[in-house]
Amino acid sequence: MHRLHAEKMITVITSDVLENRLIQAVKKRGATGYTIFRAHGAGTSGEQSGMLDVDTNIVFQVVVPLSKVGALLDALEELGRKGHHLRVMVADVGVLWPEKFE
Amino acid sequence: MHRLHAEKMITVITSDVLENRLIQAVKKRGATGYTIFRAHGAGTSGEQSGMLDVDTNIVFQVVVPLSKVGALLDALEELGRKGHHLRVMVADVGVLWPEKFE
Amino acid sequence: MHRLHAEKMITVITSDVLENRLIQAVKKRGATGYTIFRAHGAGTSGEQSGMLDVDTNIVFQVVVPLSKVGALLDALEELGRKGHHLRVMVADVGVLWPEKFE
Amino acid sequence: MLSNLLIPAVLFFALGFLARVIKSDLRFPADLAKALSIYLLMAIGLHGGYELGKADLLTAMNSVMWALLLGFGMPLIGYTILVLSKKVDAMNAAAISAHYGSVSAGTFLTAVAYLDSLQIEYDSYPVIMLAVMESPAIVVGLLLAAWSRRRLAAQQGVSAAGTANGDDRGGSGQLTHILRDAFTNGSVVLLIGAMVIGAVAAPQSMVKIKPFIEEIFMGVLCLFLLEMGMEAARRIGEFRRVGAVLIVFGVAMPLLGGLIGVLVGHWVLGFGVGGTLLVAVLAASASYIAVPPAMRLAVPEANASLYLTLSLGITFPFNVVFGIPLYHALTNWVVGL
Amino acid sequence: MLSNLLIPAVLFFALGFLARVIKSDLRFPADLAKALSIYLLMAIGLHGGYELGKADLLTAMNSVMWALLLGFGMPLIGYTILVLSKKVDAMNAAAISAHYGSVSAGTFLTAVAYLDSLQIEYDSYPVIMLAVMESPAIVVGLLLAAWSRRRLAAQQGVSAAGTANGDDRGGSGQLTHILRDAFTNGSVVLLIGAMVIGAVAAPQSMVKIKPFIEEIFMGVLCLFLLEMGMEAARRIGEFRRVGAVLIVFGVAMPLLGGLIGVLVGHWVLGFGVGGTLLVAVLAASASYIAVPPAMRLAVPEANASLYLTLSLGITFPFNVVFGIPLYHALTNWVVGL
Amino acid sequence: MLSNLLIPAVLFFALGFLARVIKSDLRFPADLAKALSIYLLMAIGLHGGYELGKADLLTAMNSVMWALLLGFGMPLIGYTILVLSKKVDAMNAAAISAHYGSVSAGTFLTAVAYLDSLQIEYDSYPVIMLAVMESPAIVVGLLLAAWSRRRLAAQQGVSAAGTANGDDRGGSGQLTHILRDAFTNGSVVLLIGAMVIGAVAAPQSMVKIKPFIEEIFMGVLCLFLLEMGMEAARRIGEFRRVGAVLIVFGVAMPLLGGLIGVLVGHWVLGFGVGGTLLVAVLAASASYIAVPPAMRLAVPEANASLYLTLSLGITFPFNVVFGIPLYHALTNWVVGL
Ligand SMILES: Nc1ncnc2c1ncn2[C@@H]1O[C@H](COP(=O)(O)O)[C@@H](O)[C@H]1O
Ligand SMILES: Nc1ncnc2c1ncn2[C@@H]1O[C@H](COP(=O)(O)O)[C@@H](O)[C@H]1O
Ligand SMILES: Nc1ncnc2c1ncn2[C@@H]1O[C@H](COP(=O)(O)O)[C@@H](O)[C@H]1O
Ligand code: NA
Ligand code: NA
Ligand code: NA
Repeated sequence: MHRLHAEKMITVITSDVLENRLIQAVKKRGATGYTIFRAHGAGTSGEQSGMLDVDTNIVFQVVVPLSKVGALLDALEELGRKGHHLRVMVADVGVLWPEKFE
Repeated sequence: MHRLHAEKMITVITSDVLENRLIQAVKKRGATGYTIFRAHGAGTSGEQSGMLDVDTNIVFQVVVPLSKVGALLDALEELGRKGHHLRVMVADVGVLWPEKFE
Repeated sequence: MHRLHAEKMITVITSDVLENRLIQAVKKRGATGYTIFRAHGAGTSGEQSGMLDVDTNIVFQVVVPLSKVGALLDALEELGRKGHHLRVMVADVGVLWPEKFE
Repeated sequence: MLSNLLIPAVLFFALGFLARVIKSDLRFPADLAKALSIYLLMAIGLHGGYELGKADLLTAMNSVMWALLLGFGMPLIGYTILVLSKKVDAMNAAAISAHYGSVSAGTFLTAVAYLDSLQIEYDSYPVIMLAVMESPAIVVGLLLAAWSRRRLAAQQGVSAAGTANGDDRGGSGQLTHILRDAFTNGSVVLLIGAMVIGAVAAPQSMVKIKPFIEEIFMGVLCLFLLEMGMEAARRIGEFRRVGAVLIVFGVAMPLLGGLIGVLVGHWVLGFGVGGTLLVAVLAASASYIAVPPAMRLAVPEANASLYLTLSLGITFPFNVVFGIPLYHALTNWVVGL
Repeated sequence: MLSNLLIPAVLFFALGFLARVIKSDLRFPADLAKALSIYLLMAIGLHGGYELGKADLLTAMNSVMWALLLGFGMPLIGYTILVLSKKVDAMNAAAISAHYGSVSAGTFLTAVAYLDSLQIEYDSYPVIMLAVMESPAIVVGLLLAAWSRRRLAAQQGVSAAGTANGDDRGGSGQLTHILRDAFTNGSVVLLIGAMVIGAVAAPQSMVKIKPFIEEIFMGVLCLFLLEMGMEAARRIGEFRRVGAVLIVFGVAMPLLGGLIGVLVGHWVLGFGVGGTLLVAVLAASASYIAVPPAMRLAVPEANASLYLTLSLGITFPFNVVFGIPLYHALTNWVVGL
Repeated sequence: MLSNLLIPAVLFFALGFLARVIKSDLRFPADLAKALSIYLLMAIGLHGGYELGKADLLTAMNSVMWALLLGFGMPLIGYTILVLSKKVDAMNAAAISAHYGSVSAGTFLTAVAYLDSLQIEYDSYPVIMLAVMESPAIVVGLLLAAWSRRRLAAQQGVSAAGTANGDDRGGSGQLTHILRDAFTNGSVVLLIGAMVIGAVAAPQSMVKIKPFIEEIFMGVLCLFLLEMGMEAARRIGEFRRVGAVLIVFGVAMPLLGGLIGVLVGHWVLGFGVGGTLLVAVLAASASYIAVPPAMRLAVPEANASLYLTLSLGITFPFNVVFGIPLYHALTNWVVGL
């Protein structure tokens, strides 16, 4: 797949109320965009049924070049240190039109 | 990314009516949590428009350490053997705070 | 994981209005199915709040064997060339029951 | 039939159907149809319960008994026909026939709108029958499936214990589980719960809730049928997967049900034209809300595409457009005998 | 204008706008706005169709004809202005101007609420015009885009055949496709379908549906405008991407449309003050429901951000807050001539 | 208490609770509950604002002042009790107690339905108090949290500046931020906005919107409480995480609030039985819509599971089923003194 360019996809699963914080965080670190969808689930902090705003999870995804991953993870670790519940996963993806993600 | 720890993300795409079965299955095999969102789509069993409960797909995701993948896949294969329609995909992810997923 | 078979998962993030085009495109290239869910987000073309049809993103996912990836990417590049805004990501997945994805 | 086609509810169903046929991009948000159906169940339940508070207990119990009989009987008839037809295996026969023992609230409400538009009065008992008929068919379907599964396994010389009911369910507690699942089904709980509330709530407090369940009811039904018209058209497009014999079944079964319903409604329960037509519709209609998820979960061996296409793509539109006026004509004839 | 600002519909629009401006976390679930807009289209359609059943055929056909003329004409005017302004390329000019030939149901309904609050009567014909005006502008927009695309390609010496209409669409069937897409547009189908149902349904069956389309109508409109206020504020924030010339266009175009609408409404169609104001609003308003998806799909070369900001962020709030009382004043003046 | 249990709103709450207990698969689409709560806030606001337009300014201002006092005072009482109990740390105490200074619109509306069903009149002032009481408790909660955070940090010898309020918020502007967040909270904006609209809108234009906010109100409330019953049952299941002492707090705190509310309502504000009961409910109820997201965002150190279980799983059902008739009895007794 010579036309695919290697990038990293960072996925954050957390509460809906953190949406704006995450948007600010990735904008500040130079991501070209982000994608969000709502989810329900359960984890160490109990069930998130998705029925009330406070009870809804978001899956927040951002694709960035490797060079920007470190700063983003720093920001996410900082949120975690303050007590917010976040799950953070990083995966390898190959993207078409890498210039869109720079 | 020395701070990222390798885990596996198992994604199951199936009918909404199996949600509770899947939750029971992953809880029993020691996953720390799971994330679910609704989807529509089509496959060998036709179109799932998402309009009726029976017609709605879920995407069910669970992140586990490699050591738990085998048992989970066994459970999913068992469901498939009974006739349920499942699509199962496993991907590599690097996670922050791996202790959250043990 | 000897029972997992390597395939590719293609994820397209784009506007809701392209849903039918994408379905036609993957059907024509022999995918056995696809999965779609709605999302909101932002990118170079501004914020997609998800409130109006024109303002809603879809995440479109299709899992195919490596042999079909090329033709699919061609189709997606063709859409991009016409001016449509698409983000295309390809990832490695291992699937159970690979015959379902042939 | 012409007067049927002048009812907004039927016309909106046709509009939805047409929208799919002409490939319009008209589309409902995914949760809207689900929300509308919750509203409809709640409103039918409250309304029915309120009427029942004023009803004759003996007739009510008689109706409930016959509703149970219809709910248990129709799937047995359907199963026999399907197995004899040799077009589907036993598991599919069980799953499909369960749908015909249950009822379609959408069809029932369209019949109510039909009666309203012709200004024909109707008894309130069929609403209880509607609530009662959701569950028995699920039970019968699951029992037929369990029985077929055991027979199949016996033929193949293996044990069927727990084949489809998962890790947690041994053979022993299975009947309990089947009954539990059938009676804790979401639509059943909502419908029967609302009915009880309608029956026991203080009358002066019901006054406040009445506009919600009465004034906007017909409009919500129209919206719901608009969406269901789209779903029916989507499903009818898959009729090739189903085959001619099954399509005949999808029309013959409601006709048979309608006939049985007319006889039960008029001769056994002694209802007038309106009530009899509604019983006919109960017997003739097939579930597409409560039964399919139950079958998908507990009879995974059956092909969901078959029962959904039959129930939603064939029987539902047939009943809404042709069935209701037909059963009406039949009722008039039987009542006039 | 003050009396305009005392109408709940306008006030809710302002509230939504304000909520975004003060960065409130007030947020609608994503499907709610879509559901509300389905309800509004259904209700307008039924209401309009019902009125039409009682209307004068000749006036109705005359209104339809002038609606078509406005729908075809306004985009041509808009396109010419935009191309002459040299601020956007031909593809963007085509996509933007299509929005101004179509209409905004939200603005129309706010005008109706405005008339109601002033207890001014209005003719029922503008509702048909509303339904009719959704599609022509889409057609003109797509034709202008196809024409511009061909011209651009000719300049660059390549063939434009099929450039934007995908794998499956050759040059030959393209006009058919454009027409089909324009008339199977979801909102068009729902609006015209509901109108036909309202016109043909048996009157006694319409009685049952009336509370749904009348009593809760204004409240639903308020909720819808609350959400649209938030969307407008979100879009207006992107005005920098749009530039001053386009912003002027987003205000001048409705003013021009309002003027034309007043002339057509009063002089040509002979409506009273109410009906004339509504025609002015039809001509002045820009679509943000039906046209944008059509343009995004078929004119991908255009920048969606431009037309959405103009239609939703500039013209819509302008019309709701300033336009309606302005066109009212203009109407009073013209009627008084 | 029996008459309380014959109100549809309470019965639907019980039905939802029961549905979860019997493990029914009854489920609302995720956005429905959010949409219903938007409707309820809008309707209460409009209704309250409309009534206020006709109210006595002095009594209104007096009510507002006491609403503020209750909103600021209840969390301080709760915080003190919790800290003294030593069962939770200071951050959790701050977050939990904030919920008790705010109010639950669902409980308030159930009390209104209760009064309606007993045909007891009530003053309109408590609706303003409801609107006013959303924010102060958030402010107090955030201040208590900031203060506790600083104390904890001092104990541990580190600086707490900005610990929980993110990149963008230094220590200096923090109070402004807290106030801003509390008053731009979505429910606060919607409720107060609708109230202002109800007060200023032209009366003849309010007529059109009234059926929407009055006729279907009770039905929507029932649907909402059905869903909240399911949520309460889900939460009560987690009571083991909470521990006996906190459960006692979840019952004692509303009892205390109810008592204070009765005294304020009758002795201070001079309301009749209806109005006094409503003030009691305001003081007794705990927020589960506005406060939890604010705490989750700004007090991440606190355990969301604790405050949600207390507010939604303990205090809410207690108030709806036992609290309201209890506060009513208390009111009767105090009024009779
Ligand atoms: N870097 C990114 N990571 C994840 N999603 C993105 C990214 N950039 C854009 N998107 C998504 O792709 C959509 C279209 O992007 P664009 O074409 O750049 O406007 C956006 O609305 C986002 O949902
Ligand atoms: N092992 C897991 N796999 C996938 N998602 C998870 C997992 N654990 C937690 N989550 C998601 O992350 C959210 C927060 O988790 P927690 O902070 O542990 O409560 C949960 O509500 C789930 O949606
Ligand atoms: N090749 C595929 N790629 C992505 N999703 C798929 C694919 N095939 C099937 N699916 C999803 O899996 C569901 C069940 O598939 P099936 O069991 O084949 O009907 C479908 O409704 C789709 O949502
Ligand atoms: Na039946
Ligand atoms: Na226009
Ligand atoms: Na309180």
